[in-house]
Amino acid sequence: MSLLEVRDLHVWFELPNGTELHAVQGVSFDLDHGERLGLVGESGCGKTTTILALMGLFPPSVSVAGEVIVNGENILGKGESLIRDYRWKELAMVFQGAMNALNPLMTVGRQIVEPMELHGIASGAAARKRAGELLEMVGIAASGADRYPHEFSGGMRQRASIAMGLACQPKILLADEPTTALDVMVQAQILELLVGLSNELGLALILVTHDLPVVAQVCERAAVMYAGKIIENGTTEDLYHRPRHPYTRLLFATTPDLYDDDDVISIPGVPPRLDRQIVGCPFQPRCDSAFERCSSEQPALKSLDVGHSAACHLNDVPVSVTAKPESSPRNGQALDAVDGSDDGS
Amino acid sequence: MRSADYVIKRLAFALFTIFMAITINFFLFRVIPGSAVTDLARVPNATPQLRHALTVEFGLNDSKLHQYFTYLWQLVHGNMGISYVNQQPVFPQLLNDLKNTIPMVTIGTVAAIIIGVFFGIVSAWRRDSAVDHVSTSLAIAFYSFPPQFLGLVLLILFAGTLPSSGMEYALAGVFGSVGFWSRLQDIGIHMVLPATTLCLTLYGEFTLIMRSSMLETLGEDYVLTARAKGLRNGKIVVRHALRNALLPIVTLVAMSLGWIMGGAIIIEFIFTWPGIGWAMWEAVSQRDYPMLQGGFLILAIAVVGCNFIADLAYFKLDPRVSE
Amino acid sequence: MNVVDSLATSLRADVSAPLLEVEQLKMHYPVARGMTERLARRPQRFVHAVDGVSFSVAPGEMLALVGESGCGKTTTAQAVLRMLKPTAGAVRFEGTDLSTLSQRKMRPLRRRLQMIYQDPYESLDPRFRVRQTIEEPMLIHGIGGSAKDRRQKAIEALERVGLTPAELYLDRYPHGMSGGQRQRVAIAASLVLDPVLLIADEPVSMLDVSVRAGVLSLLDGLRRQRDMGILMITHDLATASHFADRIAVMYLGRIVETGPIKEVIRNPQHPYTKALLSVVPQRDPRKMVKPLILTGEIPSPIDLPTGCRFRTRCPMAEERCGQIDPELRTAVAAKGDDHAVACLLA
Amino acid sequence: MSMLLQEAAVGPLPEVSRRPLRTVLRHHKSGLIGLGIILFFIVIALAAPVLMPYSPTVQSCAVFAPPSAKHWFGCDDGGIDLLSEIMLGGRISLLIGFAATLVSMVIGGGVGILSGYFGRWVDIVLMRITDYLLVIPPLAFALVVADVWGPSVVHVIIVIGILQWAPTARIIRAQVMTVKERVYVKRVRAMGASDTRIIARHVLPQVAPLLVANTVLTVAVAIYLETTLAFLGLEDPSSVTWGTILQHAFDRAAVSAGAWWTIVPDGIAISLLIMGCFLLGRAIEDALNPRLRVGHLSTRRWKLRPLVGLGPDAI
Repeated sequence: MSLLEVRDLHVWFELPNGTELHAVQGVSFDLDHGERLGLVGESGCGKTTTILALMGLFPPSVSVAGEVIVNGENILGKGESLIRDYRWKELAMVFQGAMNALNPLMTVGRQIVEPMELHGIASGAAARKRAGELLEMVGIAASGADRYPHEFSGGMRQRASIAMGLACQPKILLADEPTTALDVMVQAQILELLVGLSNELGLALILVTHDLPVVAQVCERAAVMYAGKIIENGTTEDLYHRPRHPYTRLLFATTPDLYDDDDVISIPGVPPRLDRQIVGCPFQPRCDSAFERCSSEQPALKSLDVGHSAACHLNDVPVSVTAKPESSPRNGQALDAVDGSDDGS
Repeated sequence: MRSADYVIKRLAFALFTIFMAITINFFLFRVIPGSAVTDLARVPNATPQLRHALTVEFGLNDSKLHQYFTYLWQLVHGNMGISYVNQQPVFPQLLNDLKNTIPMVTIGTVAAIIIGVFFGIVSAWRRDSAVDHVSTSLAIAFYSFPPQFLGLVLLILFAGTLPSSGMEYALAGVFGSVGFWSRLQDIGIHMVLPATTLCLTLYGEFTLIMRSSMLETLGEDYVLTARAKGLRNGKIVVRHALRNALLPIVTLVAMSLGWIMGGAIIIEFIFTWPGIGWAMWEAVSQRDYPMLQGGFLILAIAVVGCNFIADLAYFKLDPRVSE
Repeated sequence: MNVVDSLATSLRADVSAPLLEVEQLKMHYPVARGMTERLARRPQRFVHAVDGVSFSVAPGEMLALVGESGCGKTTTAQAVLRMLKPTAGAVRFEGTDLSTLSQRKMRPLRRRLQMIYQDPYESLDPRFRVRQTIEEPMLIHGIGGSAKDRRQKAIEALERVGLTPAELYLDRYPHGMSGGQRQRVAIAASLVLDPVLLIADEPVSMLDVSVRAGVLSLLDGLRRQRDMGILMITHDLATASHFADRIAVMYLGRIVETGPIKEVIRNPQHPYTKALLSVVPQRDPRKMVKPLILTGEIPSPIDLPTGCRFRTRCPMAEERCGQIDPELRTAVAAKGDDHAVACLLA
Repeated sequence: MSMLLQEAAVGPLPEVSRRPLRTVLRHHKSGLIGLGIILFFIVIALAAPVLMPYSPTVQSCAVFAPPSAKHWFGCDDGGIDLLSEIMLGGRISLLIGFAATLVSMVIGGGVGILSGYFGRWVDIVLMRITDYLLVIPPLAFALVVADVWGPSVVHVIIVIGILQWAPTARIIRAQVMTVKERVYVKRVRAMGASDTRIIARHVLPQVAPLLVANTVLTVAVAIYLETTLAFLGLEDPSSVTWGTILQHAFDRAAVSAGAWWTIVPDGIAISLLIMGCFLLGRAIEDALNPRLRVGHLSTRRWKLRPLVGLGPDAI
């Protein structure tokens, strides 16, 4: 049995105008002990909502369906009151903007001690001692516990956030764009820290990011999300060398590589709006390999190899059309007009 | 280091403001054409002897600049002149009045803050519920009532049940001395209506500000972090949101002190409370300019002093201030 | 056309002169002292934001200015644009030294010197229609002729940046547009002034990955077609390596290594460049390089380390690095004269 | 503000509307109510000479006659119809309120823009003055000035106008300072636009809605100050305003006579107008500052929805 099983998760946001936005549309995945999973996609694809859903962290105007199974129990099943006991104890989180994620009026130490006392891990002097140890584990002197968040640099705040995440020895750490606002060197420091902690403590990690190369270097497995759905799920190696969905292949081709002179391309158009019904494959209008079936029938996520699944009709066609990224069909120049002319609404 | 800077800065500002108040006071009364002190003909109660005494003491025949420095010099020595009405020095009279004003205003304001903050939190927490709607509507209504209206309504409502004027039962002390506790009780009963009026006119604004400040705080990411940690709503509000949300209230109270004092003037006027507001109104109606001038100055100093205290409180509450 | 303008044009005729020449540029800010510090007679301290930077950009060339935040790259751009007055050094644009020019004399030159900002959600006035945004620069400089001519120019500019058909965009407000489209509008608004130098400050870092390449290729195409110089500020070495001709790596207010981009990336000489390159994540999970992660944080630009300013984080630092402040010179292992490095050990 | 939740929910925040007033009235019911109240009083004040049922100067009923079918709001100590008096009194109260607000908006808006845009010594000088005005007790100051100058409508307008610009200047200054730092302003400056152009085309339109909101809120304060000064006897005693009506009632023993109708309708008129201004002003502010829309905490919980009929093909 996996450590974490997500089964057919749906999230709807109620919009002010009375309609609904179907932000997460039936997401399922598993996570094993000590495994590092990347959740990748463009902004608005539902990746942040998905991991907030794992902890039940919704604003009031949300409805949710599906199961999030931790230790064999569906923690979503009984709503806020049950899920509260799991928070930070089983799953902890590192947020995107570390500045805003820490209370400006509380010392860093107190914020680390707080969940320990709440969940009965440690209290008083023992908890404070452990907070100091955790800070040292992430590379901050224990005396940093007495300081306020605004006295820390961005990188140190993110380290403190990670220390706070480890306070209750969770089995799973969710990291939402943990390095987005940081410099390359600090980003490397934080990623190294996360990988090191995951190896040492056997911590399972879900890394949410739009940065494919980061996932390729940090995670063994990744799920690519598009328009609220996982469209491909597999090892990072499979995703790069044997992509089975055109979006994955194109997404890799949009990021330049230091030592690879391949043309970088842009994907024309914009993702579909999630407050409307989508007919056919949601990626079809932007896809370079779409055919008739794609505009009428929505492809389901199908298992193709061991640990590799994708949602694309091309995989039903005998000859595999999905190729390596070097045969990118259009160069950037030609795409300008297409990207530009799409009006996004 | 930095904190010393902050305190020095605020103190300098307070002193500068008091200096400005003194200066404006001087100009208002002596330099503007037709202004009061130099034009004693407008003053009904100024006897020739008084006129002469003032002329000597404040050098009213000297140049304006000289007068200004004489005025400053006299102020330093606690001399604000002599009342035209009762020929007594102004300063001790005003201090005595201030002594009566402070308890009434403090009780009314503190009660308003406590009630306002409480309903503000409840409103924000139960946002869009019936409780929120009732509390917000009441707050807007009370915010809109001018104190004179509210005071008069209370006067009519409680005519006969609660004393409507003065600070003590008129005959208290006439038939032998009164014990401390019974005197306190007497003053307390007299204070009910004025303090309640002040409290009711103030609490609405505190509620509204607290509500929006709380709502804003509840939208911060650290509240989401607190939720992710597994904290219950009550604890999130008390531990994480409250202190952050209270910061604007400190500023607000400091900023509205001037208004609170203004409200106090009217309330003292309505309920004949023998405080500084009442004294100022009396001075206005009797053209007792030294009294008016002194009253304004003392009010200004009191407000500036309270502002300085609020600055220090803010500094205590927010570790980021000294940055 | 006034004197300065014509002077600039005449100087431009000299083909050998680079478009932009920055020489020993310094930007130092006084650190605000508190009252107590002033009373205690603490010496006035300075932030050495930019501390002796020299580089040049030729027509049609793209120079990437690379470094972490706080290294002074944005301050350098601000000084080149003359939004800040340099403490010392010269900024020669088409031969005119901008660093001593008054804001008034600077104004006509601003036509030829345009900037593209990082955040297209912030850089367009939300109240302006696309047409107004593009016509505004012409109104500022009193060019573009009649309203009809301006409209025609706006249409041409939109088409040049790939927003076709332009009529679809003219009357729209930025809020209905995607990040990529907004950035294109900002570029179009710069192009109507026919600039010869474009400063692009992280032009794609706020955009979705899927449209980044489009905007970058647009800039790349513009400089090739119109012989425009581009100074691109970025922290993304991979992007720089794809689009720029030359690179200048900055650390704590100094350029530590500069040269042709491929040369610097394949054959880095400065330990800082090496470290920066090693932490760029690669797409291929099989190509795991052991990242050379520098520990600690960048020292404060107020109290600079003695000697080489990188030595506090340098894995190779020796004793003499604390004494000698290395000059930028041709690297020993370099494959050409134009590959310079500021390191005693290279 | 929480970036996280914004993004999770509906993508980037909607931009502030270009027609705030229209948006306000469409989305904030309270703003519409506020505008209604203000318009109601303006119409009554303008049409008072036609609408007044009795003369406000000639006795038309018994002294302290209670409200009746003929005299809806009863009569005062001089036997004058109170409804007529209140209608007439609104004219001067509104005139003073709006005129004083105009004075304070011009000063406050100007000071705020200059101070915020140019900074440096302009800012230091202007802000010291502003700070001073913020700290001194306004009513006490008004008392002193009105007394020294003598009672007159124009004096009251000037006093209130001068007292009320400081908060506006502060708010506008803060807003201008953020607008000045906005990238699109920096961008046009780098393009060579002049300060005048930047202020006129980019800064002013951006702060205008806030200035409007502030104006509306200041009207409330001005009306409050006017009625208070009149109540304290610092206005021309012969003029009829909402403040003097209350003052007469208080002076002439209406309270001990139990003549509540001399106080309540007039007081409610003052309160309603202040409330109307407050509602409209606050609605505009809310529309400008949509931060209050998401909260991480609420008693309304997220809902669980059954997955019936939602197969893998569901939308």
